[in-house]
Amino acid sequence: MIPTHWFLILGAILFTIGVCGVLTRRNGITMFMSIELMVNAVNLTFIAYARQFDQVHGIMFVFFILAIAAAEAAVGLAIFISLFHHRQTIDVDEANLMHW
Amino acid sequence: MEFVIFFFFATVAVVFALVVVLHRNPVVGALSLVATFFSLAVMYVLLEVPFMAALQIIVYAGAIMVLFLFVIMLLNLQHVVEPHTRPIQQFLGYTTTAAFGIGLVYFIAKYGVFTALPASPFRADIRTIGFRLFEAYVFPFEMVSILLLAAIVGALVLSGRAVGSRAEIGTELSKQPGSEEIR
Amino acid sequence: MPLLSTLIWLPIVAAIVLAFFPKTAHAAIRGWALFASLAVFVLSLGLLRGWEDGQAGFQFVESLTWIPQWGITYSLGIDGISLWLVMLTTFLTPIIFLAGWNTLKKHPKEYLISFLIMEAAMIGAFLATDLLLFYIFFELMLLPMYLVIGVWGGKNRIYAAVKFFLFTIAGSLLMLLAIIYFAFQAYHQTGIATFSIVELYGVQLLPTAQLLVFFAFTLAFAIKVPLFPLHTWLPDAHVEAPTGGSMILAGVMLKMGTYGFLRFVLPFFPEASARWAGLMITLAVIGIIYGALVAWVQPDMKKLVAYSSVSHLGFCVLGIFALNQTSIEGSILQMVNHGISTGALFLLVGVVYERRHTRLLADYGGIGRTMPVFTTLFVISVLSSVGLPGINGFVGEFLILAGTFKTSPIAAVLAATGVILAAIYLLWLVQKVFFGPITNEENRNIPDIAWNELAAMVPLVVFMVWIGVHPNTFLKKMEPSVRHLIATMNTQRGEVMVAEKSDETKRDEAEPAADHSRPLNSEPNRPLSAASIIDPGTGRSPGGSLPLVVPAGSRPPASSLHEGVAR
Amino acid sequence: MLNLLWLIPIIPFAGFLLNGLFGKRSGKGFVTAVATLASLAPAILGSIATFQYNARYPNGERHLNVVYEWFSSGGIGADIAFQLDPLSIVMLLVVTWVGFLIHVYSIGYMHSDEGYWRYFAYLNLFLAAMLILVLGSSYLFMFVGWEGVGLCSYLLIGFYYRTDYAPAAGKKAFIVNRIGDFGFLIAMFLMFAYIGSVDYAKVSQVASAGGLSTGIVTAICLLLFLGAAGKSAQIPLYVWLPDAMAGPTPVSALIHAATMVTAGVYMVVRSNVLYRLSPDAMMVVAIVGALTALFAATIGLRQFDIKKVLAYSTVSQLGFMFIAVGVGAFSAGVFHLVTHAFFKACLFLGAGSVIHAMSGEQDIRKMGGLKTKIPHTYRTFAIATYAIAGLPFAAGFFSKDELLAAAWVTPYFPGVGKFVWLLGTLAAFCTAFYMYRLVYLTFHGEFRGTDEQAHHLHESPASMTGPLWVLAIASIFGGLLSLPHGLWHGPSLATFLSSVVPEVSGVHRVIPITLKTELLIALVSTLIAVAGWLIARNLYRDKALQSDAAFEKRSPGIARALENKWYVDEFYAASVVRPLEGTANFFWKFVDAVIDGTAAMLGFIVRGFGDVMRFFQTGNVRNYALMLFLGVIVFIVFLV
Amino acid sequence: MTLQPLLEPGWVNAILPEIILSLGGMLLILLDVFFPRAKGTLAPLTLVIFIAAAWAENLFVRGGIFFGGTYEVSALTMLFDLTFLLAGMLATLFAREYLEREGIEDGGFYGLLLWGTVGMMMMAKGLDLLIIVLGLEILSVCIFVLVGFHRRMPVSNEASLKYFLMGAFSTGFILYGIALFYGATASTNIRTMGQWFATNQATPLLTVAFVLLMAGLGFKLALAPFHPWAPDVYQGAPTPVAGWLSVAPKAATLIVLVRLFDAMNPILPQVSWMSMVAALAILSMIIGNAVAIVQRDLKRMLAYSGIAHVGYMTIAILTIRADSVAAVAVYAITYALMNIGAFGVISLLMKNQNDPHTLDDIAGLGFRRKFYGFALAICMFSLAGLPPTAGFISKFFIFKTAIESGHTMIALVGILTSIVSVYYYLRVVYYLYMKEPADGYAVETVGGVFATGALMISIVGILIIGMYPSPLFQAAGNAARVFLQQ
Repeated sequence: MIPTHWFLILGAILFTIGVCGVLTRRNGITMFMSIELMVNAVNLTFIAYARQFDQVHGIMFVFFILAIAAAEAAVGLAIFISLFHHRQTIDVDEANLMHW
Repeated sequence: MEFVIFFFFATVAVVFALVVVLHRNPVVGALSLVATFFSLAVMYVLLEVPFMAALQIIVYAGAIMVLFLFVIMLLNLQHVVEPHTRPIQQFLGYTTTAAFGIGLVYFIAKYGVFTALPASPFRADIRTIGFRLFEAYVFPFEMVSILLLAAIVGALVLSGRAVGSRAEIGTELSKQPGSEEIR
Repeated sequence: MPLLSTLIWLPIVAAIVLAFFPKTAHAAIRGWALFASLAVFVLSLGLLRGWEDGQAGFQFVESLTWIPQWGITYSLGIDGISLWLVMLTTFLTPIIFLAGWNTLKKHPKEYLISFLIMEAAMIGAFLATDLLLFYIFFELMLLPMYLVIGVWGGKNRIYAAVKFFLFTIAGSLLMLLAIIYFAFQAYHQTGIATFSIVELYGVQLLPTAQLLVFFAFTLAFAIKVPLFPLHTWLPDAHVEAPTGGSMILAGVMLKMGTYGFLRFVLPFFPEASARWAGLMITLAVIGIIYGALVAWVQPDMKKLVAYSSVSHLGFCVLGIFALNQTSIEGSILQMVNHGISTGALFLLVGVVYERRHTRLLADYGGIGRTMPVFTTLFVISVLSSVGLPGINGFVGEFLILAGTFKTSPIAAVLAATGVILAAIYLLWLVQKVFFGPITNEENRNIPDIAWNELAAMVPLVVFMVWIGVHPNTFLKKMEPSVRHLIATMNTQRGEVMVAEKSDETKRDEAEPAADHSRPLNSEPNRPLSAASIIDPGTGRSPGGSLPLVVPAGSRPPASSLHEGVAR
Repeated sequence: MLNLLWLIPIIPFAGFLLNGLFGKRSGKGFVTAVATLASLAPAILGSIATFQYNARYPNGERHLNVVYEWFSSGGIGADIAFQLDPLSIVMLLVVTWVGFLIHVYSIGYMHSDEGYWRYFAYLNLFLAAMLILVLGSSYLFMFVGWEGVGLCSYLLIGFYYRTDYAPAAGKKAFIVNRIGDFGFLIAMFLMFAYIGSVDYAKVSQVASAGGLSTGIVTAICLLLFLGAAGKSAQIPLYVWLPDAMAGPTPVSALIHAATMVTAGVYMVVRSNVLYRLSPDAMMVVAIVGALTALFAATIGLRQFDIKKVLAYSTVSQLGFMFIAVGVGAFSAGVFHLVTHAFFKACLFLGAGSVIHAMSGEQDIRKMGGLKTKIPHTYRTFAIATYAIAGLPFAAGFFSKDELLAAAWVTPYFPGVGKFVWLLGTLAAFCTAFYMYRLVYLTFHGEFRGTDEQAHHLHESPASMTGPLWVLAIASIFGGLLSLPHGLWHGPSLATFLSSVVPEVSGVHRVIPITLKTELLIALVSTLIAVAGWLIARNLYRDKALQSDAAFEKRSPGIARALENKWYVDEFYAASVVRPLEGTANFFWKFVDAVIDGTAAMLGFIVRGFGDVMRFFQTGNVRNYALMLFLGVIVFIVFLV
Repeated sequence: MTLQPLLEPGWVNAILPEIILSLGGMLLILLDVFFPRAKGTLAPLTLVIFIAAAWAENLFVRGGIFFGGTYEVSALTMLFDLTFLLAGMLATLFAREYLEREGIEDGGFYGLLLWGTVGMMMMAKGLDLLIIVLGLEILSVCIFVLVGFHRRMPVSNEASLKYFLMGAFSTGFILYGIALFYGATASTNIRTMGQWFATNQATPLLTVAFVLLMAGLGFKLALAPFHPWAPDVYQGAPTPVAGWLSVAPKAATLIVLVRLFDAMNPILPQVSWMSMVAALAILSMIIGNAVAIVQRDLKRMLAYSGIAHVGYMTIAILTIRADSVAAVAVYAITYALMNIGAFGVISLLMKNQNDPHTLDDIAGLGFRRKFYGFALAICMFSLAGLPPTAGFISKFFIFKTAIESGHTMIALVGILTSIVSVYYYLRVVYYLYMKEPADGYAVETVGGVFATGALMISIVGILIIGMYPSPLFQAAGNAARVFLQQ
């Protein structure tokens, strides 16, 4: 039987990697993928805890997180599309009309 | 046995996650993300939640990532090579995340450890989940519908073609503070 | 009819009505505003009719619960300290409207609305007997003034307006914090949440807390007065403000500061006030001399008068912190005097500015030839500002100085030099502007003062003479309240005095006639309760609580310990 | 009448109001009528009051007429109350009658001036204020009149306001007086603080009861004397009086010779009880008086403006009066005050008549030989000169000798008394000299003016010569008011005043003057005066201006110094005015700037901070993410 | 086998407003799809729905806990619901003419507005972090779309991009924080967590969780240093949306924080979590006001001022007491009135087919468009916290509670910074009344009955609350007391 905190550590690592991606990538879609990575890390953490506590609640939480992720994906990608319409790129660093 | 599986797929997950973050081509990124998701599904199996594993595959790998790939193809970005980011951002990103990760792992290893192993078997099968879903969680479940509806409407609204030709207006930006100011 | 509320709300109602006038009907607009302000003045005369002489506490008390959660009430009251300031306000406003009758061209409606609201706010501030209510009026009057300076002012008006507003708001916001803190501490001690001034009079803060709150209040009021190091906003504001603005600013708004000292700082923080009276007196004296000297070298008439205000208000603060009957009565009277004579001066400067569009002394000279009536009025105002006996300025200054001399002779002597300097700079002004040969051709034919300006000036002159010839009319009404104020301070300081005796005696040696150690007023120490400030007429305490009976001996005996140490 | 005392000042005040408000429109006749009546009425009423007073108070108690309480607060205040006692009566009569005469004179003198109505309005106002001053029953109420006359002198000196110098002179007068009033104010504060009242009776009662420490008394006396010095033009505050000659000549006669300037003396006499408690203060008074007398006289030696000469002689004569009150011969001081009022008024009016004749010329170098042209003026002027020079049996002779004698034998500070006497006598010599110099240069020799001046020369109208004669006669017989006690034991000014001030010599004498010493002193000063006269005579009668020129050749330095009044004005300007101006400018230009600077600095710092912070707002979303993440890390580091 | 949905009696009444709003949103969209002509009816209909919801709120909603202890309805939540509804109504009123002018009126807009309100209501009422997160996401999704609603404008799209990326990012943090809390407390139900906090020790891991959670919520609140998205998003978003966005979500997030801190109360003595909140508050007040000074773009300026205002509100919740909660509630309502009003006036400005929003654009407006100028001035005075406006009284309330909780120094910082704020708010008044527009550059305003009505609402509201606040205080106070005692 695998100790729960191994899963937690894995989750932490994935979360960190996701953050790193958000911070270092210019490609909007890649950034969003990194965010999905973070969310999955959260899922893993939740399920690990749920398993530890023998609770279904954590599972349900993940269930809803899936829905949230899906919704965000839909809207987010729509935003990227219209961004692309506007400036033929999804490099978020290009999007700096507004500053200061 | 399961230790082997765990470590193997943990490595896979981390490696492909790194690929997602590091590789310059979004397509590769997307595909390796799928790989990560798969290995996570395996983790769920190890955690005795096969239903979530299935959901992981179906929803994430199946739906969301396909959506990603679809968009990438639609905007045909597969050949676009992403330019380098500014070095400071790069540097700070890596260092801070490294620090954060190490700290996090350290804290979990130090304070997040559960001595007692979980009681098995874990009864989180589809039936249970289904019942809970429609008994205790009925309200949030219904509300998810609103969430998804909003998302759909939003997607429609946002990706709809811009009518009229006022694309140039937005570029008129607010003036920066001029010389003339009251002291 | 609740008289005090009417005084406050009538101008506001008038202003609202005015807002619906067609913007082109100038005559109607002016007429309405003048009518409204006159109505307010007439109503305020009712105060004198219903006045109970010898009554120390608040009269015409009104009280409505307003924010019961915090014990904040809409409670108004008037006593001898605020009476004449209210009268001054209601008296000056119509005069201002009259004076500006013809000269006001740009957006007259908004201008008059601002003034009516300002009048209401100032009356309210003088009448409020609840800290928060006072604060609200205290800040409410800033907005119209900001607009008046900023919209109708001179070239550099924005700078002046913003400076005025920021200086004042900085002080008053800190005071707000202090108010909250004070009320909170009071709540801790008494267990009743209240902002009512009368009930807070009974509260005695711990020395440290008292010190902090004292300084916060003092800062706010000192900026308003303005006291010496914080005065720099005043000249700019005055120079840029339109005539009416300068009049109301100098005439009434500055008095908010001195009034605040009397109404709040002294009775709330008697200990700290007595302890730091030295500092305040020093600043006041510096202000007197500083203002006078700087006024002397001003090339601009309005600036000159503005700096003279710094000097004169210095006298008021001096009188207040000399902490005795005479000086405080004197400084209240001096507030009124300054309102009248400086108001008159600003009015007249405005008159000549309207005709020549310059305020530089250098551009004038010899216009006494061309506008004799104007010159006469100006000289009279100058004399009342110089403090010529027989006109108003003298009595106030004399009482202040004589009173101060009892407690701190050095300060009195130094301040008295201000009287000399006043003669220097004001006569310099008169000589430069009115006498000598006409050097500038444009001064050959300036039309003399117009009917409305004359009509505005005459009442002012009348009051200059009245106050000068029979000041008792005014002094007698404020006397009981002032006595009661001092009695309050002493009763509250009573307990701490024993501890202080030692260093107090040292101070006594320094100043023969001064002794803060003994009560400034030989009233038997009695604990101050809300009951001692009851208005027997209504039988209700201003706080609006249950009917209470006036305890015997709540009326202080008339003899003052300082009447002749040598007796 | 005694209870209508307040009428006496009110009437001229009413005259002032009438003339001030309506005088301009309604013609000269109206103005003249109002003004003359307004000055005659108080004179008559005053005289009536005097008779009634003598009838009712044979022993000279004070009669008090309280009108109402002016103000009072915390034990500080005063009544509007008039009082009548011998001293007030003397002043009252002098002021009203001389005032009346000068009103009459002015009718002629000012008839062609466009400011006629203004002039008379001011003159009436002055009369009112002066009457309040002399009739007031407390220092505070006296102060009203005190400042009132100051105001009037300001207005009247600046009467020709279209010139440059007149308003300046008026301002100077007012401000210098203010400096004196400063002392007066502080003195009153002291009285309030230590006596609790400023009522004359109360003060003298407390003082004579010994309720005051000597230090306080001395302080009060010196401060009062500062006030007196300001009003009566003593060192160091005399500088305004010579400039005050910018006003119309009758004004100089009334205000700056006969009445107002003597107010200081009046006040000191008023407070004689206090003074007598502090010999130091008296000594200061006496010495200052003596120095002023001599100093002014020396300046008078070499002035060429007829009015300036008279002005300095006034200063010097006031010095004499202060010698008198200083050495304790208060009645003598009053006596000299009265006689001086007569002859100095006469002199000024004469000078006015001369100037009138010379159509505005004031420089005696342009005059000469006028005695045939304007005989009345000449005679009266000569008589007055005789009187002021202290030549035998004229008014000045008795008064001056009495006070010099008193100085010689004063018990308060004997040694110094002699010295004071010496100075006084020297001053007397100078007086005789410059007065006769003036007479000779003006009236003798041959005319030195231009031709059309000569053509216009004419005697003044009766309205002017009349008062001249009255005053001339008064200045001859004025001496009889108070003959030395040795010669005359009947009632005299001294005995009349004895209820207010101790007699100099008499039944209960304070100053032991024997007849012998008095005659001796008289002899000395007579010789001195005669000497002065004779020297002046042979210097100026025939070789009019040469002698001045010769003197200038002989010792140019002194000459220039004298012409420039010992450079006192310049000294004041350099030592007081300019430094003050410098400080003022420093305050304005520097201190204010610093204060504003600090405020602005705060604002600037905030802005600067904002400007720095805004550049973290790069518009690059990943930087925002980085900021968020950095925030997280920092907080973790700090909280864990 | 039968399902027994866990539905307490009266649940319909409890969530009636949510139901009304959700269905109303769908109705609007369908209406717009099937009758594209009838765009004019959309806004009025939206208003009707809002009012119906408010009506339902008042009539039918009874306090209680529903859905297995995951959903609490109380007087306080009603108060906040009303705040959201008010904000929504004002936004709708301003949006009407704005959208018509820009030619982008669409049922989707109103629908999303309604659904966003639903999301906020869930945040306000959720007792379980699951509900709260769900509501937060519904809200976020709606905001993503509304911000980007002006499709033709690159700025609008960019704003929505920024908000989306940051939002998703911060959601990640929130979720991870929740996960860690779950790991500690074995529950996501706030009450249960509260019991755990009452009995157990805090671990550093928990602190990390708290920081992550605060970071996420702080992002929603635009607390410094999590604020930088706010100015860009407000500037780019359609102005009425910006107004709504600057108020409603913050209020919702604040009440979530109130719940959390109340639950954490027992454990706070062990840990220094509140010092982080205090630091956030102070930073927000300082940075917000300081940077607002140097802004010339009104929307950006208001964004920064909003950061500062959230800072003020945060002062109050440093210590959870009945008074402080009431203060937050009052401040939220006031802020809704004045800030949406201010944004609304800006949304009326129009210059050759473009909507300008810099200071120079409103030069001299006060005398050209008296009512709009007056309204903006009132809003500015209220934002500056000058009596007799509501801004003053509510700020007074905040500082009062702060001092009574012993946070005098922080209150002092608040006072000093609001001195700074007075400067830039008055600068707006200065441009309104004391400055003439540059020659030929006169901005015209497009506004009709809707906008006017909205402005009337906010002005009257501001003045009434400012002059006679005690009913509101009474309500808020009681609500807070009820809310906290159980």
